[in-house]
Amino acid sequence: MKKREDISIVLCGPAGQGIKTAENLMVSIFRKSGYAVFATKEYMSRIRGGSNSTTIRISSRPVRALVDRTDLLIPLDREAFKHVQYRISPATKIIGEKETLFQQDAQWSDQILDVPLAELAKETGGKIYSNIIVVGIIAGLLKIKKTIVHSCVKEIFNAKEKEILDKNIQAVDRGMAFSSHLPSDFKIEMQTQKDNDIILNGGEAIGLGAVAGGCRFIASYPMTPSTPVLTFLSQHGETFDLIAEQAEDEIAAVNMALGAWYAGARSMVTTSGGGFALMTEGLSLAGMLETPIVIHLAQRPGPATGLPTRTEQGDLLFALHGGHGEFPRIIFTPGTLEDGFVLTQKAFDLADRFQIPVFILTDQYYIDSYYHIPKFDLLKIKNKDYIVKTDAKYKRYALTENGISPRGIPGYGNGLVVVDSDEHTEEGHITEDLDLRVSMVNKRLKKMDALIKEAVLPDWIGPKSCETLVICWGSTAHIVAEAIEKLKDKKIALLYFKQVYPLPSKTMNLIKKSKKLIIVENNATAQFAQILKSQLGIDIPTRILKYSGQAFSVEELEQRLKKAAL
Amino acid sequence: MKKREDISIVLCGPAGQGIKTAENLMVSIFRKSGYAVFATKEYMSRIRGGSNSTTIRISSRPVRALVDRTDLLIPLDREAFKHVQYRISPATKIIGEKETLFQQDAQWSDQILDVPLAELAKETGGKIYSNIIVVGIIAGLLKIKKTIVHSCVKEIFNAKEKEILDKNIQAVDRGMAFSSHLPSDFKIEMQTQKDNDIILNGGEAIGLGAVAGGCRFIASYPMTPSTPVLTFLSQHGETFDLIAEQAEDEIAAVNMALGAWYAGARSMVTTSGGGFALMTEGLSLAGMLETPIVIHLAQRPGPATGLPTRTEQGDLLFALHGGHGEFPRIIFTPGTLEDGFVLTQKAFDLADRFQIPVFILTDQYYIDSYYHIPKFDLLKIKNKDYIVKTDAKYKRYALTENGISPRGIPGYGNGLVVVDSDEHTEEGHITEDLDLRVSMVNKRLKKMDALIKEAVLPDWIGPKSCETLVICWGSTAHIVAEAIEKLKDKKIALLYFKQVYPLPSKTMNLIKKSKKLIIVENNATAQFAQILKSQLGIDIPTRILKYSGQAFSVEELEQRLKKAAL
Amino acid sequence: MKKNRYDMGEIDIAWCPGCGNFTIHKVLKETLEELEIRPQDVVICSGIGQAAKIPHYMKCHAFNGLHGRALPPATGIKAANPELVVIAESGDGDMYGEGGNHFIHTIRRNPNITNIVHNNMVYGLTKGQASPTSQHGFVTSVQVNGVILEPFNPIAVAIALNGSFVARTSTTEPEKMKTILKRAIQHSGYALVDVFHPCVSFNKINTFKWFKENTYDLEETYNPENKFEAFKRASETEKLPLGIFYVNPDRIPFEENLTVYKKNKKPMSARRVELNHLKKFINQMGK
Amino acid sequence: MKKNRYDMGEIDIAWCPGCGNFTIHKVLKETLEELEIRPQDVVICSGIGQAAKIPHYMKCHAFNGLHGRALPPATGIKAANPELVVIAESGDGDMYGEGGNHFIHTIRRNPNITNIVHNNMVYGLTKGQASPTSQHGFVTSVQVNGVILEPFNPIAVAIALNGSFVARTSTTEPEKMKTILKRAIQHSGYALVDVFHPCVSFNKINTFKWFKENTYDLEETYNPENKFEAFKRASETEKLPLGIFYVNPDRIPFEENLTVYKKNKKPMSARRVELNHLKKFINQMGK
Ligand SMILES: Cc1ncc(C[n+]2csc(CCOP(=O)(O)OP(=O)(O)O)c2C)c(N)n1
Ligand SMILES: Cc1ncc(C[n+]2csc(CCOP(=O)(O)OP(=O)(O)O)c2C)c(N)n1
Ligand code: SF4
Ligand code: SF4
Ligand SMILES: [Mg+2]
Ligand SMILES: [Mg+2]
Repeated sequence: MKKREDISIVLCGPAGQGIKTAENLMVSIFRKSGYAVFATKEYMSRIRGGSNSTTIRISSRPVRALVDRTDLLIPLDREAFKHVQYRISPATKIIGEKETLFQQDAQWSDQILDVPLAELAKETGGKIYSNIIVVGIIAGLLKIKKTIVHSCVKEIFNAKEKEILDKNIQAVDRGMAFSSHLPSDFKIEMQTQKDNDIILNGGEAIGLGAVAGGCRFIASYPMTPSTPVLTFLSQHGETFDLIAEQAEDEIAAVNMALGAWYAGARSMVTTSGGGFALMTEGLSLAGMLETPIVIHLAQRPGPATGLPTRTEQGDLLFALHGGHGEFPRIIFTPGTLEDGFVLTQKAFDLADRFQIPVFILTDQYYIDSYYHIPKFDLLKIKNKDYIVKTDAKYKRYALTENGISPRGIPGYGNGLVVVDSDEHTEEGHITEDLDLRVSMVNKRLKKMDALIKEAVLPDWIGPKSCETLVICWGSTAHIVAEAIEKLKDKKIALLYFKQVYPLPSKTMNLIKKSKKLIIVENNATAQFAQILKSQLGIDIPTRILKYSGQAFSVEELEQRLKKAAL
Repeated sequence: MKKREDISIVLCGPAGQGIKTAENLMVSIFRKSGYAVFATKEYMSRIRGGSNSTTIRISSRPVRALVDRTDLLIPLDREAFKHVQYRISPATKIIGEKETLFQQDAQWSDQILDVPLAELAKETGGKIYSNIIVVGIIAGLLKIKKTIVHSCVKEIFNAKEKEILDKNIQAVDRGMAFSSHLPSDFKIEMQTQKDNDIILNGGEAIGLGAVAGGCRFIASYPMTPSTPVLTFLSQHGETFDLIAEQAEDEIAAVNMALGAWYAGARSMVTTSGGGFALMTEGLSLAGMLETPIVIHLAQRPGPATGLPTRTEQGDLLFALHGGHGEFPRIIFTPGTLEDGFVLTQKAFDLADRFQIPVFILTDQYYIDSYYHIPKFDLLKIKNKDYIVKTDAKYKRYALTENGISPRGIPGYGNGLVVVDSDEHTEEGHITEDLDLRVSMVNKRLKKMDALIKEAVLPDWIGPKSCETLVICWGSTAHIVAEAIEKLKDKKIALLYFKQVYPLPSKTMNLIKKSKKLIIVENNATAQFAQILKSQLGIDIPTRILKYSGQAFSVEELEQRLKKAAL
Repeated sequence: MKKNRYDMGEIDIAWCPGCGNFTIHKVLKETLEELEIRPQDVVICSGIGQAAKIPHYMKCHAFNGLHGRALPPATGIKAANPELVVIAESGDGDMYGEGGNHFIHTIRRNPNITNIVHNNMVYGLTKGQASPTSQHGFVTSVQVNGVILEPFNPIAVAIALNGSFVARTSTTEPEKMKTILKRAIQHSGYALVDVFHPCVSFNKINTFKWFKENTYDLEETYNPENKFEAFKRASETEKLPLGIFYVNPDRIPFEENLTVYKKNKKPMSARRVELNHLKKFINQMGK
Repeated sequence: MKKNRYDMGEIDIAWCPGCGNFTIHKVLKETLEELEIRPQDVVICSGIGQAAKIPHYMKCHAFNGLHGRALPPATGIKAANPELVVIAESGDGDMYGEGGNHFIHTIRRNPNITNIVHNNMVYGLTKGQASPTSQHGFVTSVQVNGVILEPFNPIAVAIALNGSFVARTSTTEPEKMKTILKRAIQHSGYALVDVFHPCVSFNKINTFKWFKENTYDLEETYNPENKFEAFKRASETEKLPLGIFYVNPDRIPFEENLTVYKKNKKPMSARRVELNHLKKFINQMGK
């Protein structure tokens, strides 16, 4: 078999059967071997059973998007097989126990590589080793060095008892040994390349960005898929000098975070759908107090509980219009891990500078996908201190030209810092002076001018000029980019928005050059298209939408773009 | 003095000094005398002190909008005088104790009618009678029959001790007697006309509409200016066979109401800004459960606590996009009392028929303004029963052509009624079948087609064809209408939207005929203009906005329209 | 085994093998069947969590609402139709954490519902963070140095609020659980049943064995009408008593206090708008 | 009178003449002054309501947030800067109604703050609806046939939750109030001070006279470290005791439990991001 550029491996089985461990192990083996790696998972809202799957792509050059194409499929049970069946093509090789998994599926029989998994596992010490044996088989197929495999197994199981580690080494060896018996067309060879990258997922990118942004306090309430950011910061709170507090509910979380910002500690909350709904009163409070806040909102399919562990871009307009009354905000929508890091850091900076709420809007696909990227360039990070030392005459809401009143904090200077959710005087005290009301509204809304100036431009990817411009935002970025690349059509370009509100003033110029516009969104009502229309009057009737709870795949998008671009 | 068509009386003083009583008494005296009456108030967020004012217009023909013009001004203290000073024109007559109230204001001295109010009150029995004496003076000026005045005083004070009633009769008599000494140019004569109308305010119009719509349950948490609807339904709960429950918070309120609807009792909540924010998770739940709900959202200036007792139209986009995920809704924005009644009744009907949330969006100005209107025509009301009797095969979410699944309730029929906030099967059980997910999203959103068809058309007021079309929604309707009428310009018409979402499909046709469009909104960011742009692509650069916490006045609008129409 | 009308037959249950939820599920179905309550008369309201999935595994009416919000719809349902048997059921995080405000105020309101709380001292569905009832020092992915908040004592709080029926049971003794559930459902007014159960996936401290060893039954002679004694027993932490701690004989159920039901027992759900009342009212306004 | 640094001078106070809020306001200012705490070191967090306007009438830092949400920002502030004296102050509706969930969980969390609740047994600012502490039968524009919910007993609940300091006082005895406020502010950990006060505009039942007649002081010999005795006294309804009901000697304040403050006392608000820690971490990820 000839060398391949890009292989996609799908591992599928019930929750609680070690898929996650196998995924971690494979990713670390592939990385150590010098492959470029991308991994993403889709899973059910349950702890054990059901059918979850992980897709791992390995390649000689960076891969960062979900594909349907499945080169190697490893279903751990019959349910799992049915679950991912739709991804099988004639080129897919399937590894598993023919008898138990596939007997009725004569259709695929010549693609199946029969592995007596149960027996191999039994020999090792029980069913729980199946996942590691599978990893061994794959490592064997890819001709990965045993030393690498062993060192990765050690890394993962080292903390456990020696016996457990030994068993897992045995398991992986057994798998590798077995793969040597395999018919040769299952063998795969691919170029590897050494790099100095780090591998991480979306949750970690946001978490690290928060650290870089000087986050000192996070208060949140667990909610899938937003929890990883809370977990990450909890786990490294000591290292990074921050407090992570699980609040009694989301209302407490957002109000605690506002208290912390008020007192001088940069803070954030991380939440999803319903949790964010509960925070909207606090969001409005931030608007009125002009106390900064950073909100990480990881979207999942709604309404209500919806599909808690799946993905969607359904809360954009809610993030934009959430909270009663009128006040400015910023919404970042990172689509790459680099952007997740950079924009989260920037969110803290802008929140502090403009004293407004800043959103990082992600989704389950973004949070749970990982790949490797060059180490973040920390030299580029500037953390300015916007807090002023107060004196006895200090006025928290001093009326200024640009709407920004210098922000003091209690305990730094001799002044008093009074913030108020009522309409207030410059000193922060409750007022019913209606002329002052008008000045205060103007002051708050005035910031919009600067926010528009500061807005992050969308990335233009592809030919400088094009006939068809595809527009996307957030987590779909890599998928759309790869799909367009595959189309190999010089007349199609991509505009990926990483800030959706406010829109940079150049947006119109960028968009109006193209004859045809196509929008791609992971929702049912084309919410960003609605924003483009209400903000810029741009109409995009050609919409590629998906709202099944899954991310787009590259192939699917390729097809749909081809059709749409006609 | 010649007969006048329309008189505006402004009574102003600290909270807790009987302005409300004086207002009630005057309104009932004027009504009994056959005048057309309009009254509205603006007040501070405190129980005693400060400066509140009531504007009462009386006329020979219906008046229904706030004017700045002040024909008679009665300030109860110096603060009050300063508070409304901006409304004084050379034609304004001011009644009060010259020495204590106005000494420094030589400017107005020849407009002031000096009344020894303190002395008169003291003679009657104390300061607390000042308000009633004032009513007597005004009644005298208007030459109202003593029998009418007495019968109204009796109506209001009858429940109290006989002594109190007598004192108040004395007070009003003293006022009337005093007014006979007044220089004649303060006397006013106006035509009266008998009618069979009822007089009520916005809160009562919504409350009565709810009763007409079959409301059986209201759960709410007090919040100005939405509370009057709760109070009204509490007070008449026994008469109208309904339960009014004060919940521990707004989250409980909306979830209780959903429970009641689920079990077969039509229900509503009434709330404002921050309370609504807390309900948005429940709103999304309604969207997913397809359990109907009627939400009365009475707007007030935000963000956060803002100006709790004042008015604004600042929550439109929040009502439209509140709640995570995607689901249909209707937003009614009554601007007249008739519409408040009719649309609230309709809200219950449509909520039940389409199994969706329906909003009644009002504001403080709407809720607290009253005038008289012909008795509601109850014959027009059709309350259809949409509930089906279930059998053993009943499926709550049966997939149907139009997206509406027949709604059963527990205890009526043999079927089981299962509703679920997760994505669900037709039976209502939790599912992760992603094809079914797509069908369920489609089913929910499918209802939009019918909602658009059913949408209530805006009222076109003025010439059939026009050059300038003024667009407004909600509580500003009467004010804009009167201002335009005053302009006496045959080329200006008004389009008043009482349903702002979804927009009826004819909207575009109605709007595109005019050369120039002007939008009038009681907010800072022209939220309805944003909807018109995002829904229909219509751009309205000419915006008349007000966000001081006050309603527009007819005169102010007249000026601003004149300028804008140029 | 006798046929149980609440059985769903062959369905996929999303709980982990060995989880205490199965025991509660089984006992609840038996309880309802033995009380001869028709599935058509039962509504289970739940929130979100592993425990809160229970209505999907039983053949009766269900309102599976939002996380933390099982009690308000239960109250609304009972008000709309007092003839229904209403059970509000969820996990400890749902009921005492997110839903804590409804917990305390529903006890005050006292609708005639049964509130079953699956208390595994952990957030199961979201993978093992501390819940309000997690014990001091319990280590999780968020509470990395162990829980520092005081554990929530639902029994003591319910007693402090003059709760009308306050009980705790455990999956370690299914038969006693059944007796308590029966009493709770038959009780007129709000009845709290806190049920200890092990979470085999995320709580390695409070296991079946732990519950066995750290609980004991209130003695037969125990008198549940003595509030102070109840509070004392509820405050024990050495070993945790199981049983009916407190029954308040003075509380009247919410629905019975409602004016609309004072003279007329017909459920609100069966009443329709009477436009003639409205007409009369409007005519009076116009007089 | 001695000059008080917390005085605002001539300002317009929005409370009704005769309202108990004035007494609490006066006593609180004196308390802080007598404790020799600088206004620059005090933050008052409040919610929304008549009581919650108090920070506008005092010269110190203030965070006047949302209705029901005084405690969470107070916790956030204290965590960000433990050197500040943080007071969370609001009305009974705010703290026990809308904010009930924060009330119970803040007691569990135990930040070193003082929680003063102006308890007038009514919603003042919204014009007289029942609050959680309104008594049975209290008639209002919404509770037209009188309150039917069981009154909320904050003292008993706080004790049931092992609150670290639980007290009640009344505007009928300002000097004793001051003593209690001093103890509460000096107490290390969460301290609840429920303060009875008459609302002259909307509560015609629980007047100054009523509070005088229906309260009494806990005796001098009363021992506030006995939880069961405290609960008993808290449960009294005939006459309502005033004083410090319960002090729990075992609770450690929230901030002291936080890892970041274990070795380093510098407030979070004064610490800045150390990019070299981040760099090291990232380098480790890449190994
Ligand atoms: C508003 C909101 N916040 C958070 C969540 C996420 N969530 C779902 S279940 C759960 C906790 C479950 O714990 P518990 O109630 O104890 O139930 P268990 O799974 O342990 O049975 C959380 C936090 C949610 N669904 N909604
Ligand atoms: C979310 C929300 N709901 C409701 C309100 C309206 N509201 C303001 S103050 C108040 C009650 C005040 O009662 P209490 O806390 O007892 O204070 P008091 O006025 O009696 O001092 C209410 C319901 C609000 N501001 N925000
Ligand atoms: S996670 Fe825990 S509580 Fe949930 S089903 Fe599994 S064992 Fe039971
Ligand atoms: S309404 Fe009541 S609590 Fe509020 S200031 Fe007036 S008297 Fe005091
Ligand atoms: Mg739990
Ligand atoms: Mg109060």
